[in-house]
Amino acid sequence: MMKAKVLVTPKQGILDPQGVAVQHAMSQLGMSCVTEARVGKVIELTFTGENEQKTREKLDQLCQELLSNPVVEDYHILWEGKTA
Amino acid sequence: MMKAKVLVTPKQGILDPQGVAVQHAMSQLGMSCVTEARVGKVIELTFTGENEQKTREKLDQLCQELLSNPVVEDYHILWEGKTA
Amino acid sequence: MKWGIVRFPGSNCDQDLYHVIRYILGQKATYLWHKDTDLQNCDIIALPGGFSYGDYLRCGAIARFSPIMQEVLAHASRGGPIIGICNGFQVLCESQLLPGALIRNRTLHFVCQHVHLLGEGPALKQTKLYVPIAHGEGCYYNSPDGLKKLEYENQILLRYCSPQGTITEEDNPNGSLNNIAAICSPNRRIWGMMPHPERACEAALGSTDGLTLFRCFLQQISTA
Amino acid sequence: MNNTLNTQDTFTTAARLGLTEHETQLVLQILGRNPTFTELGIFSVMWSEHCSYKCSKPLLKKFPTTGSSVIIKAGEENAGILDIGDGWAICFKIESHNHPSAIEPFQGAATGVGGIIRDIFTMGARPILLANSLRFGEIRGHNPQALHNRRLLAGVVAGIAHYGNCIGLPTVAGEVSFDPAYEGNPLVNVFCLGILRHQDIRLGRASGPGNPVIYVGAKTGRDGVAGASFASRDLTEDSKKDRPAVQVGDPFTEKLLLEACLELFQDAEAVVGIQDMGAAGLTCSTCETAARGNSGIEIELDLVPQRETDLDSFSIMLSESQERMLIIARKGHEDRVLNTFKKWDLDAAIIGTVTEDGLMRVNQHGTPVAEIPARRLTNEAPIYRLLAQPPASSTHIPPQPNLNNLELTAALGALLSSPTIASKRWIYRQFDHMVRLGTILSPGHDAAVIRIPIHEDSAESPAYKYIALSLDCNGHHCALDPYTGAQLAVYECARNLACTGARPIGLTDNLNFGNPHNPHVFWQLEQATEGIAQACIHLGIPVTGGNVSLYNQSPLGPIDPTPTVAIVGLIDDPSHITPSYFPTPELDIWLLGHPYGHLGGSQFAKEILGKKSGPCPQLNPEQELALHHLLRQLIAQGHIASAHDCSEGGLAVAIAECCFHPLHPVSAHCDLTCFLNPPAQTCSFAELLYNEFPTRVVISANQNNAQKILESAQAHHIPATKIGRTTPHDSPLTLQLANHKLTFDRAQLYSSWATALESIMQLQPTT
Ligand SMILES: Nc1ncnc2c1ncn2[C@@H]1O[C@H](COP(=O)(O)OP(=O)(O)O)[C@@H](O)[C@H]1O
Ligand SMILES: [Mg+2]
Repeated sequence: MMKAKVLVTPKQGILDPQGVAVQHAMSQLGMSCVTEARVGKVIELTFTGENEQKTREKLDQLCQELLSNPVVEDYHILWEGKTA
Repeated sequence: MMKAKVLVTPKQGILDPQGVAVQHAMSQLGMSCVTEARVGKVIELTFTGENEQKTREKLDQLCQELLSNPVVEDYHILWEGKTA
Repeated sequence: MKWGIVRFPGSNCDQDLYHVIRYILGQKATYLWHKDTDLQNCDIIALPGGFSYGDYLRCGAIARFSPIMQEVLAHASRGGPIIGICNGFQVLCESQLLPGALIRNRTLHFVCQHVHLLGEGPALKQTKLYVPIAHGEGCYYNSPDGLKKLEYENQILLRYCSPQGTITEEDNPNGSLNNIAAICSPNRRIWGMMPHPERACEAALGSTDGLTLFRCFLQQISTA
Repeated sequence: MNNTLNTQDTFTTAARLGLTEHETQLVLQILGRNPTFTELGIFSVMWSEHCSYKCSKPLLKKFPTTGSSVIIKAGEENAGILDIGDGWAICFKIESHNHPSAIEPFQGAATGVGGIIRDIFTMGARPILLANSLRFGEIRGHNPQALHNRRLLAGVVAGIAHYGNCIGLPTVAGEVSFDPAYEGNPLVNVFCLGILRHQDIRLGRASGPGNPVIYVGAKTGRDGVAGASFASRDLTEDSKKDRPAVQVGDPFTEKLLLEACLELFQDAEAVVGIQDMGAAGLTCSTCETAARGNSGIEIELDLVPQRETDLDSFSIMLSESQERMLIIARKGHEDRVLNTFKKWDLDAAIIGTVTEDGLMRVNQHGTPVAEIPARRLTNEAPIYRLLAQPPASSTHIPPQPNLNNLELTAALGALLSSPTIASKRWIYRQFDHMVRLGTILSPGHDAAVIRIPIHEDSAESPAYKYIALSLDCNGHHCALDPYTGAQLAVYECARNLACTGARPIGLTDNLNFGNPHNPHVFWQLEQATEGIAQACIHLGIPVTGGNVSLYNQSPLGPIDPTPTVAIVGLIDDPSHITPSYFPTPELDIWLLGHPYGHLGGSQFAKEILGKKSGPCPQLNPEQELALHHLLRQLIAQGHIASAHDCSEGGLAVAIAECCFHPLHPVSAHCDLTCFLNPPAQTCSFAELLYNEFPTRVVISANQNNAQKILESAQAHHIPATKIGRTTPHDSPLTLQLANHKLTFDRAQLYSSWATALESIMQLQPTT
């Protein structure tokens, strides 16, 4: 079994109204030290299967085609290696 | 300047239709090895300010009160330490 | 009775509610601005539908912290009556004035349509209603214990049902646990619901069952 | 001027920005010197087709724009305004966001909605409803194109829902169809309507030298820099890379902006002029307000609220960041303006002043970066008269006389479950179509009917106006014959209104076409505009505004010509509002109009025979108009219970649809035998059931009204034929043709029609 987290976040320069709202709310609640907030998605995945290299490649491809929208989002994969 | 990522994910046992949809789509697109997908939020924060300890405590509090809803979500903070 | 309709930035059913209270129920209504800290002697506080603060982050999550909500909390602790509709229900749950949470619809789509509802509890009994819903995050969730408590304390007000009044999974438009569409507080004075009774108070709009709901609410808070 | 380009750079840069050599010469002539880079950018967006209508303007001149109810004419301001009586007026317009939606369907569609809403409230009107017209390629099947088209549809619908629902405007009507012609270039046209009192009209004018120019709303970023010129080019494989940054819509900010502006307008003094920043952003709003106000305008870019540091003057002037407005305030009332926006937590900044010299003067860090005569920039855009050439004529479809009962029966089921005809509930269920408590006939009827409150807050009881709205266009017909196709669109739209009891009062159009430099495309545009113009003149309604979207083509070629029209109508008495569905069993079913026609341009030809060929259905405008009058008369006299026009799928589909009330359905028995042996007409069964000729309506009525219906129809010279009876919902739906009887399980037909779109969309592997 393998696990990975895909972080999908709005590209730099792209307006992120959610982020603005979060930053605003945090500063109202006493954290005016937050200078920027950006809100994205995290997708936690669990895989079975052997061929680690292939899984990695395929996930990278699906990140571009399905999990993120390359026009407005960047993605970043955090591999968690094999577990039990 | 300090940075942190807050990962907010649906609690175990909570219906996560988005996760189901993602898993389904991934398997349709050739990744049937994905046995589970869960979709949550990531909030990327940038802070100014000195008192690291206080910032950490306050963020933890806001994670419970604002950034996540404890009835349905768990959260996890990834600190990225000081930069430049 | 004087109603106070809270206006959060992004509320958009505030005028609809005002219209119904004023012209259909024939009662007094005033708007309460989210930045205010005065409930203007209103007897009933109403949290309308809409997208408070854009519903960014989570529905109702940011609205909960607006200044007027501190007063609403105080009103609640004095036993004052509150009704939250749609986004208002979400705000009540986020504020912990009502238990549980409202999460993304099981279909992942916003859904706007009329639904059949079956009432229960002392106020609504077995009343059958036909009222619209319009939400993207109306799937009611509570922990197993929380659900048990709701059932035990008779806090469930409405469930989604078939036209014949049976509670089936098919007639559950959003995936709510046990088809729950509306609940109330243990003292029965705080009501929260995903359906929009204000959209069903005139025959011209397709149903007048919303009026029944408002009347049951008024009845309940005058007795309890 | 400092930092002007040298002559060589001027021409190469201008070419890169899409200006022709001739246009660049014109720029040099207007300025009397070489331009700066920013100035060239300004000219390039203002002279793009999207802003200047340089290829389409001569054609739009044909449209009738006047009428007794016209308060503001098409083209004068951001949107036209029509009187609806009692001191109230409406303001409506349609706008395309095709290219942005092709690149990013969700945000493209969402920002389209945001843009059209601003066009309406900038006029001083409160927006009260939305509608849309959509086109996609084929969505059925497992191939990658179908998958892509499903994603486009899902994204566009979600984007419209996101924006419209959040801002709290009901999306009450629309139309969608699917055809391979839109492969790679979907159409997303969005419509908004607002109401206002006559005295509350606001104009986009900068007048009164010394008056402050105030920027309000969201901050400026690099979003969609030069989007207007992007909209004026063909979509290519590279288009994705074209965009510096996709515009992201923030409906929450727009809601605040809307409420803040309307609150500010209550002060009659404070605002001299206002204009939204839409296409070409700050550039368009400054030079247009100055030009209309016969003034100049001077702004300092350092004062513009910015989301990013390091924005250059070119980007700031050409940014298409959303949710921004430009206000010309009256001197001395600045605080009123600033405070109102502060109350709503919005940015507001004084960025300049109105001047006397007619120049649009832009400074950054205190030095000038652009200095252009505003009127010449807006009024002297080159106008082109392009070459028009009709294409070779197309093939004709034969009458299909040999189909047997089984084939004819199967065809109805197949047509009802084809995406273009199937119920659009999967779509409109995602739109809040009930907010604002006005929706009386919701999506699903021939036209939407909305009540508009016109009472004061202090009134004892509410008072309303009743308006109806429909949008229509059959691209298939327009491809066969753009002149007739465009006319058919206008008359179908008006007929849909007549079915609900409304009389049309004004039209807005969205001309979606391919690249006009292709002579066939330009010919289509010429023909279609002529068709709309003639139909409007005949119906006696003005065109109050619209939008031109050219360059709709992909590497596969141009789209079918799609001149979408939206007509708004009024219903004087709410008791006249008439539904499309048969309301109860035991009613007579009538056909008004005659049923004959050929199968050219029909969905039957396309779906069942797999042929997209002609000829285009024919139209008799006089008869069409007479039918509308007849319908309104019958409705006003209370003689009919429902009315539904025959459009895509023809008579058989129309009868079936009348039996599809979602809550209280009924069934029907119809006998069409009488149409089979007329002296003059010969029509095959298939033609009779499925041709798509206009000018007919299926109505239901109490049998006691038969005589009156016949008499009225005779007076209008419209054939009226009793064709059947409505029956209980669980009886079969039958269509009798002499000794041939086609029998359908009503519930089954309904379910294939009702769930088709949903099941197709379930083939959708995405979040
Ligand atoms: N995109 C859409 N948004 C909202 N309503 C829609 C949309 N598409 C279709 N509808 C509604 O579905 C119904 C049927 O549409 P359509 O088949 O185009 O009608 P018609 O042929 O009578 O013009 C209409 O009431 C229309 O308003
Ligand atoms: Mg119709």
